[in-house]
Amino acid sequence: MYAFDYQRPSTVNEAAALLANGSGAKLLAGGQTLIPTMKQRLASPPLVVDLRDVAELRGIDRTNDRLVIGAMTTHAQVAESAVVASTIPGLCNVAEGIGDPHVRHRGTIGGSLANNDPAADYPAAVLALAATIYTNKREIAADDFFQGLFTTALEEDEIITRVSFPIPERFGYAKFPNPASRYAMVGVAVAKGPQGVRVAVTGAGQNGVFRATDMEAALTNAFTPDALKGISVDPSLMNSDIHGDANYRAHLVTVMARRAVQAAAA
Amino acid sequence: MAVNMSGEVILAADRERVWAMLNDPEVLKVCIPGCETFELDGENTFQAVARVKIGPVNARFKGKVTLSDIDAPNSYKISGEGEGGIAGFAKGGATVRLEPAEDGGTRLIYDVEANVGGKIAQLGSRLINSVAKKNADTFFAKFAEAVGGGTVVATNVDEAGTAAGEGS
Amino acid sequence: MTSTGIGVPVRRREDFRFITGSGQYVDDISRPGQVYAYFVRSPHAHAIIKNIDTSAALNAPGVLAVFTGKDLAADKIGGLICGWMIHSKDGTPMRVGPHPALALEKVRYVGDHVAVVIAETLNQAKDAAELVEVDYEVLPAVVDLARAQDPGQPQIHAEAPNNTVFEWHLGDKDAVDAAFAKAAHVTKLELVNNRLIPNAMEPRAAIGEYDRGQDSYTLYTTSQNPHVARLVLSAFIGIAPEHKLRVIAPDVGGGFGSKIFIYAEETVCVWAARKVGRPVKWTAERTEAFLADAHGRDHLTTAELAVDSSGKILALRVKTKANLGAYLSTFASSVPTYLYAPLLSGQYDIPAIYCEVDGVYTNTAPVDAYRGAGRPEATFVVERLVEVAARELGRDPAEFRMQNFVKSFPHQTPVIMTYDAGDYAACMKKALELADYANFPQRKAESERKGLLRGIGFSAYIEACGIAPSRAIGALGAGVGLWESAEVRVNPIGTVEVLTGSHSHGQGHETTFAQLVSHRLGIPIDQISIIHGDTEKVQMGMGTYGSRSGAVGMSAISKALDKVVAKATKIAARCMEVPEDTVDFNDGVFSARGTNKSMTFGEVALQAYVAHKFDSSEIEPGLKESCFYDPTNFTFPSGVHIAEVEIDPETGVTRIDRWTAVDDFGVIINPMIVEGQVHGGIAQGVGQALLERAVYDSSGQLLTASFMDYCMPRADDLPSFNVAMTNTPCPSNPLGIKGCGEAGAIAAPAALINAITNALGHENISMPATPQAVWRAAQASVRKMAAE
Amino acid sequence: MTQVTMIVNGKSVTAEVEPRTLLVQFLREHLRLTGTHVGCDTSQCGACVVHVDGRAVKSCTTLAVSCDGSEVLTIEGLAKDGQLHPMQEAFREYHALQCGYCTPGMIMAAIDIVNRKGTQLDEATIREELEGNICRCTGYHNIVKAIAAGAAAMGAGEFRQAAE
Repeated sequence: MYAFDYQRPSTVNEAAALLANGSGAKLLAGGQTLIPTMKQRLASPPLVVDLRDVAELRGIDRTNDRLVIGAMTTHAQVAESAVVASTIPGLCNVAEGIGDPHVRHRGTIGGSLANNDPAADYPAAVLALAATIYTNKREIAADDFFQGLFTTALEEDEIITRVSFPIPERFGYAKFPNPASRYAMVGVAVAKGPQGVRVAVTGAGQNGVFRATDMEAALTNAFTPDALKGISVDPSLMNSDIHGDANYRAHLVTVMARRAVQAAAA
Repeated sequence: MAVNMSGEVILAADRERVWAMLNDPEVLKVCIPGCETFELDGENTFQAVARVKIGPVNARFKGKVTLSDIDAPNSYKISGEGEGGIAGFAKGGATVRLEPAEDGGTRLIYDVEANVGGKIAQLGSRLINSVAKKNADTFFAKFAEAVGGGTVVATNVDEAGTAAGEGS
Repeated sequence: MTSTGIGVPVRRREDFRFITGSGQYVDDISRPGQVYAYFVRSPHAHAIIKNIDTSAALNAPGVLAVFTGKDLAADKIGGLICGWMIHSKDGTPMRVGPHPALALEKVRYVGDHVAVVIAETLNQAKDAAELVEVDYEVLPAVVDLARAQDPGQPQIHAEAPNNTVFEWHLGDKDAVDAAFAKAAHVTKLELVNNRLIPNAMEPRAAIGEYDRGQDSYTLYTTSQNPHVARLVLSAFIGIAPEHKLRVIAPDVGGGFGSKIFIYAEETVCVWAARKVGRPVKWTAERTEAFLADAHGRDHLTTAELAVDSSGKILALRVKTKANLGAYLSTFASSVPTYLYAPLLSGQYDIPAIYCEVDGVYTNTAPVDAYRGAGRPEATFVVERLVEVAARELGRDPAEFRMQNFVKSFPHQTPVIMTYDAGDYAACMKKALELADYANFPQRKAESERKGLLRGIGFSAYIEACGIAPSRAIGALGAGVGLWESAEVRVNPIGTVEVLTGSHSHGQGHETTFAQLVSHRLGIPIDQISIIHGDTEKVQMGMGTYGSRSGAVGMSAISKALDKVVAKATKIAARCMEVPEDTVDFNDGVFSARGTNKSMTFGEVALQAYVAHKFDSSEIEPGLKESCFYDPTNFTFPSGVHIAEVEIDPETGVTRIDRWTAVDDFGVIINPMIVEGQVHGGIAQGVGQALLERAVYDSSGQLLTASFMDYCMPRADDLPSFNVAMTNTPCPSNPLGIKGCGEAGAIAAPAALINAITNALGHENISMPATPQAVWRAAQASVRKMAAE
Repeated sequence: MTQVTMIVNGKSVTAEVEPRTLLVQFLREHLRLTGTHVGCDTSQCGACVVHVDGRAVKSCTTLAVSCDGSEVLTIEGLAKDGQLHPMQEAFREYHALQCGYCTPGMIMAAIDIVNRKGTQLDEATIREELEGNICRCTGYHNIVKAIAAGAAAMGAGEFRQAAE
């Protein structure tokens, strides 16, 4: 690692101030991606702003018809949360499938969303559930938030504070993990709720998480695995690497979508 | 890791104008993703610095860009190689052909062969195809904007060539 | 027999320090004043080094020195060596290019060592390493093994035209051709033995230290064979004469072959310690381990089996290209030759075998021994061929194997080996029973009802371990002897220290070797200590690899114990004033037959040292004996593994449902430890068959350089294993022991691929059988089934 | 340099460290607690697992300064008064280690599984929960058995010195 300065503010405003003026500072929100990258010397922020003491970024609450999760909530906390289990149980499964137990004890939902790794699990869930991402400046709809490979609507000094999920009738997630890294080679989240049926796919696309609109239409007609028969995504838009080529990924998207619907129905 | 890509863009400008812009360092600087400097260094060679940001990865590549096989205003080859320090290196080339298109526009056809090595290949192979495509799309979107409009017709990434140990 | 003797599952004595975090691995050691080395490595697979500018790095904070290959050459430090000479068919010696510890004119693989930076802290060394400017002229790389020998390919070493190190063969070509000419059936397969990266969990590490007052060096290193390291560093590389170089291999976190070899990093650390006058420490990062540890396997093979109309195997013909990487590692040349082709007879009576092997340079990391070393490759060839032949002939694979098993011993194969003992059918029958083979069809039908494909596959392997005798292997080109040494020191109060040349890095020698001593001397195990891994304590040894420590290392201890008991018996007789031939030694007590006189082992030990009761001109005082034991033959463990898998044709995911292993390791010292060795070996074999592969791209970049892309077997990839034994003692060593360390890795890949191909209904799948590969293959099966 | 104070194995320690110091470096190099190992650079192998505030984390992917004010438990802190922790005992009894390198991380992970999932663990749960720990020696067979037995022994309460 290169040397850097370290700050641990206790409020969002303090943190935002440290990010201002193009300082090149990086937020540490669990650090399960940032720290390995810095160890490889592939990132060299002059300042690391650790959000662990910012109390206002924590907590899981149900308010009216929404589930609200603070940005610094760890994957383990989501997975184990009785509130989540009683509102969007499938979201517990998403969190439980991220990384491994030790990673889940540090990694956070805010960190995952801000990073928007094209193989991360949360982006698919957040997009399918039509969640709203709240920042220190504004609220951003999931459809606007994810802007392709590692790209989000966040500005340099913008900090995710919480994520608000409308509570769906049904939600399911099915993941085909990369056998080595256990990131999603294909992950499909399916939700049926106030916003209709939404299907979001991670791991597979060339440009990060995306919605599978043909599948949404089919599932709107009938929310059953069989409704997806014969519907596939365009392989030319899928990623390919040494673990799986575009055709295989495209095939898996349909298989995982069917399994996600099954999980949602269960 | 080798990446092969090809694609087509229809541009809303005539061939001469497109050709001129393809040879304008200022235009290229604006269009190359992350490009910080792009300066003439000799006949048809340029010194360039580009910052590559892929998620948490943030690396700076310094290198040289050369134009060759110049057949104005029809085609050239643009090649470059950059050193990214600890991150590794990238090198590659693109042949670019221009053909007249309908309505006075120009069809730009390109073929890219690129290679990346060092840490980015060792640790980031899952992302290389996607990043290459994204960069190509970004470049041509900006280029189209610079020439006054256009549409990307196709960007195709060929399956990367892996040798030893390959199998699927 | 004591409760800690032979055959008892004694709990391991080394465990206490490991479960309490008190182990001492090399990286856990800090020497006073130590500084840190960091290596500048080539990012290119093949390039000329035009210039190296170290000036900026030298001026960086904390930097003590920056060295390049020229500095080593100026000090007359020699290159790394390959210790096994192979001759080609035409009688010419193998063609070997130089292997400098730090590259001189050229780099030849990504990760090749270009320079070393030594600084006060590791971060300072890394910072400065970024300032070393290397001007490369990049050359085209040779990566594809299949084409590396083609005319017109880039030349990696001037010494090896067409990148060919050797074109070796073994067996009788004419006899094989004749047998094929009259065969009723020929089975032919094209096989890929995938390239693996060993990945012991402890990365390699070294601390070099120089004592100016004594003019002597100490090297702490992650080695499976510290004495061999010392020998090579002294006699060939020229660091210092052996009496001025101490090599210590403390706790070592797994080896699997990869820590046999003498690498650039430890060579540079120990040499640089004198140059900078401080201890120099280096610890590999995992990505460095991926790049620069010796890899394993990597064969392309065409294999054919000739069978007569009764199902009797007539002959085997094999042609293999073996990737040796960019330089020849320490034992690289022996692995695809003498550790491979002599195993091609498997458990079968095959009258004629002919094998050709080309050893090939490529611009990839050096390839050398990895758990099994040549024997997994051979077993994969034989067991895939036999399985497919049985299927093609419509025969039950188990029954076809049993028809062709070697049934009488000793058995001379056409490829060097004389099998000494075994009962292959007994193993097979036991395995069939444990695997509940009879009810497989019901289980298959049950899987099919769930939309899943089920398959079962066999692997009846043989291995040759305890590689020996030294004279014979010398005739085959080995540069060393493969005996082992032991010294048994009995202390005056009867406690025992055993010094062994074997090295334990997970095998549990501190327990099993002590069990042997406890058994023989009748003393409790806590009165025995096993000392290894330090050239200043143990005089000489050959180390641990090739499943040799039981058969060879313990035999040496056994022979030394014979001498101890013989001398102690003499002393006891003098003390008890009885004739020597009336003294018996049982359970730690010397007793004089026909009298009530007896002495404990401890009492006799004390008498040996006080020397009051015998004539020291007749019997020397003291009780210490040693032995250099050279085996008279290899040992031939064998066994049958049966894998049963269930495949989801929708995703291509293979789940291992059952694993049955029945192995014959001869006499077993500690069944708990032996079973553990089998488990670990199977896991590595499963890794090879399902998960692991090193992938280089066409320009020689390693794309699997971390655990993110190189798939290590994890707990949820594996089932629990059903492990059982049969025991036919090995007649060629005093303990009847065979080796057990590699068996699982040797047997598993063929069993698993045979199971998967059985499930799929066709043979077109290679290793690793990734979900994508299996899915593609399953699609073909599903289409075929639909058509039928 | 930044000051960091934490309780490690029950003892309070304070040190000045560079912010880039990883928790594992702090433990191994500053405190000489070398039982916690480093086996990879990418947060996969789990040789470095310790408990921070009662939760298993990868100490190679955690900054020491981020643990300011935390309680850290390492393999060296498990045995109390010369009495091995039941999970340590189980690893020895079931031959769940060979080279020993992954063992400290494996034991710390195992105790964390029990803390989260209880003392009655089936094989499938244990295998799944070991996703973040790689062992190259044992094939996991005996590790799985040891964890099941160690968990049961923790449940039996005889040694219920809570891990934390």
